[in-house]
Amino acid sequence: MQSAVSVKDLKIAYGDHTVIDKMSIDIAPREFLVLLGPSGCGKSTLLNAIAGLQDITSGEVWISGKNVSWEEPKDRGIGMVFQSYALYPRMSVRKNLSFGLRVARLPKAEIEARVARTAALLQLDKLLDRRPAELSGGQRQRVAIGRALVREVDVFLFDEPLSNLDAKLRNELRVEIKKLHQRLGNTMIYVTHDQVEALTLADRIAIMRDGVIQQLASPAEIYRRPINLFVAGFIGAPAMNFIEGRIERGDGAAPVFLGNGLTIDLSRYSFRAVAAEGPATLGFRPEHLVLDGATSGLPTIPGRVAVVEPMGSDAVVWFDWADQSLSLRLMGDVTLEPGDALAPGLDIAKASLFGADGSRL
Amino acid sequence: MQSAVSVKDLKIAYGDHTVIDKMSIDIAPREFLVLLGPSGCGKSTLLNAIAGLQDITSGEVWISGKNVSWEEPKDRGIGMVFQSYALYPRMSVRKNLSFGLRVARLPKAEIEARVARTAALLQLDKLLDRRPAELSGGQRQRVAIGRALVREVDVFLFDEPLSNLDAKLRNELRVEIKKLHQRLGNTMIYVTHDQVEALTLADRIAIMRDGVIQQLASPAEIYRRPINLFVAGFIGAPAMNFIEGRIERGDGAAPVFLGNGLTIDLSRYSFRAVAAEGPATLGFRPEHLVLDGATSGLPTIPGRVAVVEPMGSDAVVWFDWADQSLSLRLMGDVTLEPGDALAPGLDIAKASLFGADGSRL
Amino acid sequence: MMARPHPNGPKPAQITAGRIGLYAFLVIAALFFLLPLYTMVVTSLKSMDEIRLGQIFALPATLDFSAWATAWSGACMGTVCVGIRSGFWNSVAITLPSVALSVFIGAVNGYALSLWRPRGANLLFGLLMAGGLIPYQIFLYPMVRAMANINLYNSLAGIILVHVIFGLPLVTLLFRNYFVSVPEELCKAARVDGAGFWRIFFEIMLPIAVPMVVVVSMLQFTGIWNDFLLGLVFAGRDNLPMTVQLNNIVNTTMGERTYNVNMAATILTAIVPLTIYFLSGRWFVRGIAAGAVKG
Amino acid sequence: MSIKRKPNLSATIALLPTWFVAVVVFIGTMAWSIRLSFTNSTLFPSSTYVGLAQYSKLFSSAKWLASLQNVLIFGVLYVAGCLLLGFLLAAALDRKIRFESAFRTIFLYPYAMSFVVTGLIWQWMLNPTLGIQASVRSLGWESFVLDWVVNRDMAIYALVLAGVWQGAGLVMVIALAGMRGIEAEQWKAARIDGIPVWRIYVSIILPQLGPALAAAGMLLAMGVIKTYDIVVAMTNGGPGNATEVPAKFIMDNLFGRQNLGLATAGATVLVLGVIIAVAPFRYIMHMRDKAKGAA
Amino acid sequence: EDKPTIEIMSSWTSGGEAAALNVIKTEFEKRGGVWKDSSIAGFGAADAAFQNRIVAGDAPGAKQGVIGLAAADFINQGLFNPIDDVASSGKWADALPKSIHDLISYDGKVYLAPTGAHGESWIFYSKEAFEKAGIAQEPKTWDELFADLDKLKAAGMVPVAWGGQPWQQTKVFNMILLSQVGIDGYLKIYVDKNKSPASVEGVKKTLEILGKLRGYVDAGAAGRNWNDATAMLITAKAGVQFMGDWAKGEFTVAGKEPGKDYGCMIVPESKGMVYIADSLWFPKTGNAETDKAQKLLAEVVMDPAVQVEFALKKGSVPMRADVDKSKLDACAQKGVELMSAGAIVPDQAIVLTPQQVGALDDFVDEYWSGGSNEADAAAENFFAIFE
Ligand SMILES: Nc1ncnc2c1ncn2[C@@H]1O[C@H](COP(=O)(O)OP(=O)(O)OP(=O)(O)O)[C@@H](O)[C@H]1O
Ligand SMILES: Nc1ncnc2c1ncn2[C@@H]1O[C@H](COP(=O)(O)OP(=O)(O)OP(=O)(O)O)[C@@H](O)[C@H]1O
Ligand SMILES: [Mg+2]
Ligand SMILES: [Mg+2]
Repeated sequence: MQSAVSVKDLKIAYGDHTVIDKMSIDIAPREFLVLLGPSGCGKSTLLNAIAGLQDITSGEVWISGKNVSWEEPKDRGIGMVFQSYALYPRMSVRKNLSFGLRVARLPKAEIEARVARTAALLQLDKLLDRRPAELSGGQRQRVAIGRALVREVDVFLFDEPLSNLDAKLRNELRVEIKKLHQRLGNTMIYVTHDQVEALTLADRIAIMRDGVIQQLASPAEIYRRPINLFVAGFIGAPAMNFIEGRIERGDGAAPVFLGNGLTIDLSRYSFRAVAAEGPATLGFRPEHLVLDGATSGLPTIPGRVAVVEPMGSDAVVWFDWADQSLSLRLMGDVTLEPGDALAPGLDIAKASLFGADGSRL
Repeated sequence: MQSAVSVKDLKIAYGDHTVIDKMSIDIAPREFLVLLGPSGCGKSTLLNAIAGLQDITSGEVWISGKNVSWEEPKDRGIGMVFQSYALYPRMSVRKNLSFGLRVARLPKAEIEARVARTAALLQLDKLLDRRPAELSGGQRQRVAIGRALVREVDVFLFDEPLSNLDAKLRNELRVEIKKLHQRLGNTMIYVTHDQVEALTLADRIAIMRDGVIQQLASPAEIYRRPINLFVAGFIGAPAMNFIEGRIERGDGAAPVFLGNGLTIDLSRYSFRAVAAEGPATLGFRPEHLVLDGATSGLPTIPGRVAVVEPMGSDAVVWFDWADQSLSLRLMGDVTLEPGDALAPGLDIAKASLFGADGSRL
Repeated sequence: MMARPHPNGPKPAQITAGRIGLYAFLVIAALFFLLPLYTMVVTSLKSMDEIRLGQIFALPATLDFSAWATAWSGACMGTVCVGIRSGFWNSVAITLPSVALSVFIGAVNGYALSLWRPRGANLLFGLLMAGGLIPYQIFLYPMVRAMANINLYNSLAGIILVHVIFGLPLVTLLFRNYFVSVPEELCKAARVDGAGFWRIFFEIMLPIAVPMVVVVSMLQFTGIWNDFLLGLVFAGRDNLPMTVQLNNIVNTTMGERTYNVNMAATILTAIVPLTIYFLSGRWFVRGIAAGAVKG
Repeated sequence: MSIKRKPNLSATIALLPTWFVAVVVFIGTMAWSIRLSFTNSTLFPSSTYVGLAQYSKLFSSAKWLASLQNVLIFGVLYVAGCLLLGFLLAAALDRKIRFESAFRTIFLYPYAMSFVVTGLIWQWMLNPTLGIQASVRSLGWESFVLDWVVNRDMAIYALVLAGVWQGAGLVMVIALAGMRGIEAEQWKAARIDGIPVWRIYVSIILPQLGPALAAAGMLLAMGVIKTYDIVVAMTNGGPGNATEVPAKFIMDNLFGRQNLGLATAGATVLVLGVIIAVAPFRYIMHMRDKAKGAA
Repeated sequence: EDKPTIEIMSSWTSGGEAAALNVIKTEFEKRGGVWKDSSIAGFGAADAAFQNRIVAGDAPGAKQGVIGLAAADFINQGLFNPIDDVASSGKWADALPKSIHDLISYDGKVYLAPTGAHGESWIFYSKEAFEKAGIAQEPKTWDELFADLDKLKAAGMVPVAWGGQPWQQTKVFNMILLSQVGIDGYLKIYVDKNKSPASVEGVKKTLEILGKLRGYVDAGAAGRNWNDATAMLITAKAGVQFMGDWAKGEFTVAGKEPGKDYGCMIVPESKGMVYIADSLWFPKTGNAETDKAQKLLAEVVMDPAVQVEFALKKGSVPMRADVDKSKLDACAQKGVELMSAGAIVPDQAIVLTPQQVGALDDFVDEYWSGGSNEADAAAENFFAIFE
């Protein structure tokens, strides 16, 4: 099948500082791709290059089967939503939505129909005559989305559209965007550095670091089987716990992980290749620890509670073990207090192991 | 015991627009009180009044057993951290930290010792000679906290200290603040509109709306037994599900809740008073729904999946039921797809019921 | 255009008509702005005979710097023929303290009005703005009397005071607009730290207002340096600024007009503010960008 | 019981000198002027009250009426012209231009020139027998006419031209700073929407520069009512009354014509005019500040 | 030191003026005085500075100003020192024409020291231009003049080098007026402010002539300085200029000689000459030293040698009737003749208050630049300036 968007051998450099190097991705029609990565890793740069807002150093950008590397942004069949909304401040919502169409000299009736449709879809009907300054953050963001939608194109680009909103609004709009995608079925490329957004929205997530894609896979895959230490640490809140140690195997016996006095049998861990001896990092998520480790028959990590963070439906317990602070997620009510001893058990089948070079074993 | 901070009959008005009306709170020494509420509800105003940065219209402010209503901020024994950091832009971190001490003409040695201690505590040692502009957001916030700490006072006031940071940093610094409080044992008053912060940090939360405290209680109490609809809706992510309906009781029989075709037996619900017939709202949190309602013997709410939001450790499923969108939280992997039918069961013992006036029944 | 090659990498640059038009506009505008300066310079280098021929834009046939020498040190004012040289230092002596003082007071005003808002702040600001709009010819007469009463008439201190007074509205306006955009929390933080009004001003606000100080200083400098009327009326015989002498050279009603000397004298008088703009225009622009002038 | 903390003493004290200036100098002299405008004062203040006689004389003076009309025309065109040209120049410079800083300096330098110099040089350039007209004619275009300073109908526009030459650079700097402050994402959004560049400047950027341009307009307007030097230097009010302005009228009557009563009457009318013109503006500013505070 | 020291405030800043002032200065210093110069170009600026110093109670020791009502207010307010003793010991009453002596006296006391007079009824013409236009003789009547102007025009020159500033225009008005109403008529109008039908008729005829002149000036006339106008004669671009005798200085600087390169004539049909007289004013300074210096200065100014020397430098006519006129040029000699014959009338600045002078300027300027030919109506309005 033809890709909706594809980037071939893309390289972008400012002077001799290469921001994106030899990148190639294919994005399928109707796919929701999230670009996730730390600040400065080149997410916006990539998105801008796709939109035609950024000069590329070499490589090609294809949209809907057409090489658009040299096209003007308006001719690429894309709509874009920006982090700062970038609404035209002195125009009413209606004008914001219709400005591009009026400049393109669409028939009046067509413009009105499109604006009405978009406004209805995004529940902006009642706001059409307000100015951006008279809108709340969430409303502004909806208008920004509307301005992209009204163009009725196949590909939408979102550059951290929610990061200026407060937590509550962010959660609400996230769901709305997801519904929108299900309804419209357009291709969407969505940049964020918020991993909750990435996990909840994406069909596939591309995790970037320094202009290079680390892992491109489904959210579940990325969460469960991170390809390397960077991805593992980047995804998950609270972050994955890491313990440094070594993998050793007796003669022919199952490999074990030794770290800081801890010995963990790795026979239930599914290695990607045959496990070699050597330094390794064991990573496991807070929910992979079971509070009553003793009864579970799992290897235990004894420690002392440092901080308890109740979050309503669940709670995160931070405990100290061997100079490290590890986290453990509990459902429901927690009776632990700072200072209490605990020895949670670790489910090694769900954990991840990384070799000396940081990649998954 | 003497209160660390207490506010008596406080009223603050701009002209004839009353922002805070007849407010009284007592905050115990070592307590971590979080003021939570939507934007514009008067949180900052209250904090500023306690700090002496805001003229009060009537009432009194007591700190450590002293009526400080007329004292200058510096004489109130408080330290304050601002949302925008408010670091002195032209001073190095060291000077930022020591400014207040120099103003107070403390001996040089003492100043140095305090700065060193604070810098060590907040891991600012290596940043001491930088200017604020040369720091990252998180570092700036740490300096702002340091500037309050270095005053070595009993009461700290935080005005949304984390809201300008990104999600990851916010999570990290939140834990640090919690640890700090545990270590220092000062009284802290912390303003936020992020409920995760409120839930995780607070000993008690005061939920404000339009200058009036709605509920002042422990995070667990507020999460589990919200006093009214506003509190119930404000706390929790995703928000509590609400169903409008009526309470009816047959003759002498146990009361039931009727809403949109749903009939729920309320005999396991612990009413605050005797349940009266009349309109009511049923509220329940996403985690109070059990996916396999049929087998659980609970009343079921049949619907169709609209959106699935996987979040790694858990997932939120949004499903449509009778024109409404309800949410349901699931642990671990979810195999549901949009469009699937489901009929989760509701654990009424954990739910909340609100009367016509919005207050808890 | 050639057959389109396979697009790859950056779009090839093209020179468009719009771009050419843009440069044409800029060049024409630059000519419009430069023409007067060019004329002045060229004229100052011509001899009077050549000027009488009336080709003001023509380059001088021979470079004749004598007009400059005359203007600087030889031109007569009445029976004294010392050029405008003597006024130069008077102008410096008047301008520097006036600028320093008015910028300082303006900064304090702007800071107090916007960040402390004492009682009547709005009224005061309104009065100042009204004062700023009133032509100061109106103030001359009573001011002269008042200055005489406090024994400052015809003195350096007197003219400086007058400049400071008449500079206040503009300077205060600019600083107030700037400080309004400074986060209030900065002031609050400093108050919690125990700093008072002045301490906050000197240690925190003044340092961040440096770009503004540059802008206001430049505006005030040109304004005061270029002033003629106030200097004439208040400075006194021993402190007359350069502009009064320029007027004496340029504005003679009876007698020959030596345009070359006039132009040389004019340029000489303007040269200090011009130099400042040419050298520190960058800072001026930066200061404006930092928020010197906004609504 | 009302608990108001004592207002900050230092802030009040710091503003005392300014209060003094505002009340004693600005209001005091105004009161003095208003009083004299009801007397028959000539060279010196007299205390013979003549009621509104000076005012009726004032408003039967063709010169005064012309001066009011002129200052209005000049003010509107000068401010509008500076804003327009300044905006255009800024927009041009905003387009990633080579030699930007050189252009910027060229456009800004006239602001360092005094109005006197500006007036002199432009009166020379626009003089038909000396300036541009003569030069163009000597090139062979015999029918070329550019005689604004001596043409009764055009003289006021000559003033405007000179004023715009002097002041447009300031607006350019302010507008450019504003344009640079517009977030890059708006440009991107507009490019995706396919908005032509000129349209972006007109429909998106211009409206956003409103406050900055208003502030620039305010700065220029402060100079308008005071307009004196440039008129004296350029046309001395002529031809006829074509460029007579109130400040000059007042100045002439104050000194040359020894007519204090008439001068102060004119001043009073002018101040009243200023207040009437400025009050709505101040009110809007005030309301906006209020709205800002509430937001 | 106890040398009599004095600060002189003047607006004489141009070459000739300054040289003339220097004559007084040199003699004053020779007689032991100390001279402090405060020259400010431009009447307006100098007047403003002077008045402000009076207001501030910091008057200069002397101020150059015209003889006339401008000084009256100061004297009435008691702000000036009389120099009666100098005048009587120097027998000024004998040396000066009576009209002048009257003008410098107030309430029987002499206050002003006259430096020199300027004739203001002059037409200067370029001989070269006249030749080119084929004009052989000086015109005797206005009609002849206009005929000559037509010739100049036809020859492609600017007929009248017009100085388009109000004060210059008013001077032209006055010289025409004198030619139309005669000496008595002129005095009736300006001194007696008499609005008789004859006066109105005279003004009307004056305005008609003035209006006619509009057709003979060039485009650049408005706002033109008189010396720029003179330059037009020097380069023979223009034919004639109406101006006071100070214009001679311009010709001299350009190396032109009277009678050879340019000519001077009293305006056609004029029986006399309008004059303006300069003087020194002596404000009270409360300083005895300065009072002494003022007296010394008054003596110096009226010294016959100084008077002549001054007149030569300034291009004016000496005030004293009893001086050696041989050194004066041809034009000045004509002026002195008229003066001694008493065929002179004062400039408006001498007989009108500054307010009225301003109103007259406005009136003439309004008529001139308004382009109106309604001489009848305008003549009616003329007398409003005396109100
Ligand atoms: N105009 C520029 N000149 C030089 N380097 C630039 C420029 N714009 C961006 N960069 C660099 O390119 C890199 C990628 O920037 P980009 O904006 O794409 O990051 P990002 O992933 O979007 O970050 P964020 O999450 O903070 O938005 C950064 O290192 C940045 O410093
Ligand atoms: N200077 C002022 N003049 C008038 N009203 C004001 C002023 N400052 C604040 N208010 C009003 O007081 C109310 C409370 O403001 P406050 O800043 O305390 O809210 P907040 O709860 O801190 O909000 P946020 O979460 O946005 O910081 C708001 O309605 C605001 O409009
Ligand atoms: Mg980005
Ligand atoms: Mg707040």
